[in-house]
Amino acid sequence: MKITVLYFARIKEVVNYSSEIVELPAQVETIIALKAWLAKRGEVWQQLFHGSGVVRAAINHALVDDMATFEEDDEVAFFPPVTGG
Amino acid sequence: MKITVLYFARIKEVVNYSSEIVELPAQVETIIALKAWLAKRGEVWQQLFHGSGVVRAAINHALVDDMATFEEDDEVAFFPPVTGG
Amino acid sequence: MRRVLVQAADFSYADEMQTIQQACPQAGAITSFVGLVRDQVGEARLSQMVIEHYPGMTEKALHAIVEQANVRWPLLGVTLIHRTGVLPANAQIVLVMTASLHRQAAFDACAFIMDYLKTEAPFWKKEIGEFGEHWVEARASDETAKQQWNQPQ
Amino acid sequence: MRRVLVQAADFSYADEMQTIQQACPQAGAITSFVGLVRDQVGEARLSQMVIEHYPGMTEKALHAIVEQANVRWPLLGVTLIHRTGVLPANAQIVLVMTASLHRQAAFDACAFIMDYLKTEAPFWKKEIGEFGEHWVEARASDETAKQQWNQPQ
Repeated sequence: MKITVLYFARIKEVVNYSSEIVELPAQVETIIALKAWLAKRGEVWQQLFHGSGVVRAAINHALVDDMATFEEDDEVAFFPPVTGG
Repeated sequence: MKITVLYFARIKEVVNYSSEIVELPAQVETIIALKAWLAKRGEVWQQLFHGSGVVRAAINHALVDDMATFEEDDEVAFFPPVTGG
Repeated sequence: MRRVLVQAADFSYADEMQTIQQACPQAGAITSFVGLVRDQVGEARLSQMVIEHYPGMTEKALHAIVEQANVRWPLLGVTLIHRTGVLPANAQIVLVMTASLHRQAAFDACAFIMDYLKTEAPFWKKEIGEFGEHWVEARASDETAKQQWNQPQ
Repeated sequence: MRRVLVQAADFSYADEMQTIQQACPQAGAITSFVGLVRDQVGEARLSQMVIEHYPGMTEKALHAIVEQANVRWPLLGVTLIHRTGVLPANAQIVLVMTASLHRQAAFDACAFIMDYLKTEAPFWKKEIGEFGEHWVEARASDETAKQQWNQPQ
């Protein structure tokens, strides 16, 4: 399935992407599976998703946890804990 | 002893005084004794100090309770519970 | 910075905000409270509010409340202005501004100052309107609100 | 009245106060919070703060927080403005104003909105100054502050 992935703040700087469209294998349909799939891209991605830092996720603008599922054409975002206000 | 007595808000309207200088007998040196002494002035004063309404007191600008004592030339004030803000 | 005023004149929210911001360049948080004359009492229209106070004691009480807030919280600045006299409906009555590094101290100190002002500062309000005129009754909930600051946190 | 804005431009405290007062003539209490860029980080001088956000999600998150506050408290009006982009030291970042009949609801709703904004709205701050530049770390105390709203009162 095809989804859009967005990256924000420190994570955007680390991976050097602000957004990309990815074509996923059939079994990758949860946030945790997507993290594992992206982590295989290399050391930087591995560190990001399996290191000690917290990575928050949203699907279509709603905060979700690791077990949340997405669908074709959804917008998934990864970002650090928020620090506004 | 001689003291100044002030009245505020509803109490000022009830007794029709805003301030007065009173000469007190020797044993009248606490708020509760002063209330009893003033209550003897008549029905309105009796109602005010021995009725159901709460009368707060201050000596020289500090909130005090019934047992507080004052001295010559002190300023004693009587008023309803405050309602500012 | 401590700014405590009792005055008949209206205050400018914008001016007071600028004053406290300039006096406290390290502030990360400013909490404010404005108390207003409501335009209705129940269903009846209010035309005026008269605020009486006890000159001399009022200033002392307000300074003492601000002092207590400064002891309890790490405040960079406090502004406290209370108006007196005859005010029309929708007029501003009271302004509290508290500046601190972080928001928790600013919020708590601002609420604390209002709770103490409501129960310890010698102001009395009279409402005048379609219903005639009457002195505002003290609310038991104000005393309760103050008491909560004395409980173990 | 609900006014929720995400914008690069500064906001006028005075204009916002006038807007909410005029929209809520029955209000007896307006609580406000202003978050500011501090001019120091520890001992080092800060020159700029960059605020990044997630357009689209940000607006939804802020509206959802204001909606929750309206469900919890009898609010007459809420204003919530958050700036984004590059801000200098001492600049205003965020404004919350809550109007209600009485002060308790206005105070609680204002603090609630800030606690939820700090943990649920997709903003990220980067500090730039004598120390170089770094992303601000989320504070555990902000999560704790939010959790307290879920405890039985």
